[in-house]
Amino acid sequence: MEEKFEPKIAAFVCNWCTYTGADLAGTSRLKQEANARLIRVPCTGRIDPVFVIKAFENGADGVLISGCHPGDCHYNAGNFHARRRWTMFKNLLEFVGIDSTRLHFSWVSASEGKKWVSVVDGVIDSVRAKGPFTQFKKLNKEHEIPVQTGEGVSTK
Amino acid sequence: MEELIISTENFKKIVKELQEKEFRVIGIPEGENKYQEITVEKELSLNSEAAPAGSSFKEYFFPKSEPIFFYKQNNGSVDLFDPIEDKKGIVVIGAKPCDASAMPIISKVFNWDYKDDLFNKRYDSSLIIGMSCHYKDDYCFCVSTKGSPENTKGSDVFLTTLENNYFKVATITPKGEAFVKEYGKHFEKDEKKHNPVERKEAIPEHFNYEKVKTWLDNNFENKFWDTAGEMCLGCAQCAFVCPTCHCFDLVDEQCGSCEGRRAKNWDACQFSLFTKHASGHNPRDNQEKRYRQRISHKFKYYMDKFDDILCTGCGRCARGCPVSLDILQVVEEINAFAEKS
Amino acid sequence: MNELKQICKDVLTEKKARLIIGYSEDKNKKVKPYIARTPEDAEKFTFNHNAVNNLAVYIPRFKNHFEGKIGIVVKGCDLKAVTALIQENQVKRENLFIIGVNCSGVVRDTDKDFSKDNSQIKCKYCQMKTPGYFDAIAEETIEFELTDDDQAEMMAKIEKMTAEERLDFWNAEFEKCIKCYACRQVCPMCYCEQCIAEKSTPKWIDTSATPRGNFAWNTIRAFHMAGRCIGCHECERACPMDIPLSLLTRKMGMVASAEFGYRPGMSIDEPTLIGSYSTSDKEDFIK
Amino acid sequence: MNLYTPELVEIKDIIEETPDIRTLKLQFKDPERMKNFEFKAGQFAEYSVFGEGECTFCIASSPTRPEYLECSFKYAGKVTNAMTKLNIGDTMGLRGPYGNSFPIEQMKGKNVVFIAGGIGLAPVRCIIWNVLDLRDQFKDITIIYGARTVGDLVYKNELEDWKQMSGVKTVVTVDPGGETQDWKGEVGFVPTIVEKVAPASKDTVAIICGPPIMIKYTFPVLEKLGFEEENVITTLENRMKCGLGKCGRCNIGSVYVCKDGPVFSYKELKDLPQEY
Repeated sequence: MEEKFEPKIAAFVCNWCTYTGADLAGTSRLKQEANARLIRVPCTGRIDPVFVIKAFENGADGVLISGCHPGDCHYNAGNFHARRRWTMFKNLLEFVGIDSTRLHFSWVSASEGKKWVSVVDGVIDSVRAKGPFTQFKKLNKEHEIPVQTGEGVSTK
Repeated sequence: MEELIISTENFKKIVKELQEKEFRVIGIPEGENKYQEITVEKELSLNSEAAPAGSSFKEYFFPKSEPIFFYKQNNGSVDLFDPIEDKKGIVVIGAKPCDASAMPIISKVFNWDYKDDLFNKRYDSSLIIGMSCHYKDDYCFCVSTKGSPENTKGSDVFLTTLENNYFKVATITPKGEAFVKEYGKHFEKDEKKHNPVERKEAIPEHFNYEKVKTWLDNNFENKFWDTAGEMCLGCAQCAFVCPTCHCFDLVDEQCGSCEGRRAKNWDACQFSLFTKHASGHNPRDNQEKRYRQRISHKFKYYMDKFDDILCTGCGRCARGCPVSLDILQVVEEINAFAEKS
Repeated sequence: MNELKQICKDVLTEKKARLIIGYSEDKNKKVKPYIARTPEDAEKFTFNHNAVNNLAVYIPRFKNHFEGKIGIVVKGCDLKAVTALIQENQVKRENLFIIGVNCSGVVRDTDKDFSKDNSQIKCKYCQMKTPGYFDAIAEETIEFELTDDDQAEMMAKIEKMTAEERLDFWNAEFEKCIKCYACRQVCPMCYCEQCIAEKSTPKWIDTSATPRGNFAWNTIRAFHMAGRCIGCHECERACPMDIPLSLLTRKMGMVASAEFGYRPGMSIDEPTLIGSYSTSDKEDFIK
Repeated sequence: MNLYTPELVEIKDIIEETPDIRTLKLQFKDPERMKNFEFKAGQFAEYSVFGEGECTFCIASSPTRPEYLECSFKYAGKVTNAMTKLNIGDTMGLRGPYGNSFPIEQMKGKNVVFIAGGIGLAPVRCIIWNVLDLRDQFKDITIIYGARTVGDLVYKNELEDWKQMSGVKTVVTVDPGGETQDWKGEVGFVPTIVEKVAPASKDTVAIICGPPIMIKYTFPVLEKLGFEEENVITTLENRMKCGLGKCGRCNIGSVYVCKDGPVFSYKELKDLPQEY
C-alpha cells in the first residue's frame, strides 16, 4: 500500500489556555491524530513570525497558532497584540505564497478540550489535502548532505 | 603566430562546442548588463562599448555562499561529508579588462602560504577571454590602478575590437594558445586587414597610486578620516560587486537537529560586526574607521603584503552606492593631500 | 536653491543646530547626502529632482541629546519617516530642526534626467508636496506630469497567481539576493543596533545567501515593516540585484490601511500600529 | 577535505576552573595524527562545535607534553556557550596550529618574567610549562598572576605546583575586594604587584597577557623597571575566522594577526596603527 502522507504540523500554543485545553483533551481520552507537535510558549504575544518560518524550514507541512480567547489572556493584552501581528503576517505570507491552508490560527480556552481536538483534526485534514510542502522543502537543497551517487547529486 | 581574427558568429559556434564539452560559458547576453551563464535562449553579445556589468564575475570562482563540509551527528561522534565538486570548467567570454585583471590579484591572497583549494579548483581549470573596452564615464579610473582599457592581465586570450564586429585574437597564456589551437577552425587569417575600432575618449590619469600609498603610510590618525566615510551606511554592496574584494565568513548552519553544513560566505569590512569580539570590544566601532579600513586595504595594505593594488578602477562601487560615496573622489582628495605635502 | 542655503547658513551661525544633514552635489552632478557643521559648509547645500535619498536614515546615528539639536532637510515623504521615528520614540521633536523643502518630484533612475517616465511612483500619490510641519521652508513647487504606476499592475498580477505560483515567483526573485543588506542599511525605519539577522544564539535567519536564508531574510524584513514603512522606495533603489522589494512593503502598507485604517508617519502622537491594539480588531481568519 | 575542514578530536577530560572558565583535554581521534601533531608554544587553533561554529584559542598545553592538547575558554559567545554543553567523550573539531609562537630560542639563557591576568594565564601557561620542562636552559623565573577574585583564579593546583618549585618565584594576587578570609596571597591589581615585585630587567624577557586594561597599565611599569620594548612580548586577541591569512578579518594595518602574530613584541605593537 503506497505509504500514506502523514503531515507534520507545528502547533505554537499558549501555556495558560490552549496547552491546558490540549491537556484536558488528553485526560478525557478524546481520540485525536498525533501529527501536531506542540510547542508551548508563555503567550501568543510571544510568538514571533520568524518561528513560523523556522518551522517550515525544519520540515513542517503546516503551522497552527492557538491561544486564549480575547479577554482571557493571562497577561491581559498578549493575544490582542498577537491578533494584530497575525493579521499583518498572514497577509504577507499569503502574498509570498504560503496560504491559509497551511497556516491556521485559533482561540482554544482551557476548558475547550473538544474544540482543540476538532481544530487540530481540521488543520491536519486541510494540510493532508494540500499534500507535503515540497515546494518549501526545496529551499533546503543547499543545506542537505549530498548523497555521493555515481551520476550526480541526489539528496536524501 | 600569424595574426588571427574571429567574427562574433563564429564565437557563438565555439560557445556551443564548449557547452557540449561540459564547460560553463559565462558572458553578458544580449541587452543585459550582468555576467551570467550563456544558455540557448540567452545569446552571447560581445559589445566593447557596453558599461561594466552591475557586478563582477568573481562569484563563479568565489561564490557568494559555498559549502565547506556537511556534518551528521551519530550518537556522540560526527561524520563529515565533502561537498559535491562542480566538475564543469568555467570559460568567461568578453570579460572587461577591469574584471579580468582582478583575478590574478585575488589569486595572490588565496595562494600565499596556505592554498585555498576551493578557489583554485575553479580558477586553475578556467579560461578567461578578455576584450578591449571602449567605454568611459566619470567613475572609470582603470588607468590609475596600473591598468588600461587594453590591459591583458588576467586574460588567457585577448580580443581587440575590429570593425564590422570582427575581433583580433591575441593569445596571452599557454592555456590561451591551447584553446586557440583546439578551436582553430573558427579563426581566420586577417586578409582584408580590418582596422581596429578607435576609442572615442581616453581615460585620464586621476591619481598617482604611489603618492596615495605614501600618504596612507603615515596618515592613519589624520582627521580626513572623520568625514571621508561619514555618510557611508555600512551596507556591503560596494564589497560584493567589487571584483577584488575577497573577505569571507565561515558560519555553521543546521538543517534539522543533527545535520548541517559549514559555509564560506561573502563578508565585508563595512559591516558593523565584522571585527566585533565575543567580549563586546570592537576595534572598528564606527563607520568612519571601517571606511578607512576599506580605502587603506585597497591602496596600502595589499601593496605592502602582495605588491598589488586591490582595485582595478572599474568604478562599480561608486555607481551602485546608495549614498553615492565615490571612491575615486576620496582617493583624488588623498592624492591632492599627498601632492601638497 | 540659494534660499535653502541661506536658511541653513542662518541656522548654523545662530547655533540653532550643531549640524545639518542635507544634500550636496559632487562634480559628477550626483546629488548625495552631506553634513554641514559650519556656515561655509552650508554653501554646498543643494536641492533638485535628483535628491532621492531619505535623510531620516541618519537621525539615529547623529542624534545626541546632550550636544543639542540636529538639523535635517526633508521632503514631504522624508518627513513621514521622521514622524515615524518620533512616534517610535527614537528621537524627540525638540531635538530636531526640520528644514522642509517644497518638493516637485524626484527621479527614479539617478543617471537620467527627471521626466514623466523617470519619476518615483510615490510622487504619483504625494499629497505632501509641502511637508506637514517644519521649522523653516525653502523652494517652490513646480507642477509636473507623473509616471503611470507600473507597480500597481505588477501587484495585481501577483494577487491573481495561485499560492504555488507566488512562492515560485518570489523564490526566483529572492534567489538573486546577495545579502549585502543595502535594503536594511538604507531604510530609516531599520535602526536596530543588532538586527534579528545578526542574532546568532539561536540562529533565526541564515547569513548565507542560499534560497532558505534569502526567503527568511526578505520575508521577515518585509514583516518588520508592517505598519511602519512610509513608502520611500529607498530599499528597492538601493538593491544592487534589482529585486522588487517595495512590492512587499507596499503590500504591508495596503494591509495596514485596509484592515486597520492606519498610515504610518502621519502624526507625531498617534500610537504605532503594532505597538498598540484595539479590542475590536477584526478576527475573521481565527477559528 | 579542504583547508577549512577541521580534524575530529575527542574530549578526554573537562576541568571546571571557575564558574565561567573551563579547560578541555582533547585528543585526536586518529592516534597517528596525535603522534605527528607538532606545534610551538603560543600558536593557536580553531576549535569547532559542529552546528555552532568555530572559535579561536591558543593551545594551552605545552609542546613538551604531546599526549593531550588542552584549551581553556571563557563562556562569552555562541560557540563557547555550546562548548559548555559538551561532555567527556563528545566530538569536536580542531584546525591548526596557526600563527607564530613565543621566541623561546632568544629566551634561552635569560631570566623570564610571566605576567598574566584572568583567562590571560591560558596562552602564557603553555610557554610556562615549556620553559619549566627545560628548566636548566633558563636563569631565574618569576610568575605574576592576578584575577578579579579568588574564585576566578585559573589552574589553581598548578599555581600551587609552581609555588613549591625551587628557582621559580610565583606571586598570585587578586584585585582589591576579591580576597577571602583565608587568602594568603597578594591583594592588588597586577600592575601594582609587578611594581612591588620589581623583577630585574637586565637580560630578562617579559611575557604578558591579559585584559587590554591590564596590559595598558603594565607596559609603563615595565618601562620604568628598565625593560626594553623588544623584550616585552604579548599575544594579541583579535577576531579571527579562517586563522590562515585569507578571510581579511584580523588585520591591524598591513599585519594579519593570524599570520604575523598572535605573538608580538611591545616594540612591534607600537609601530602598528592603534586599532586593536
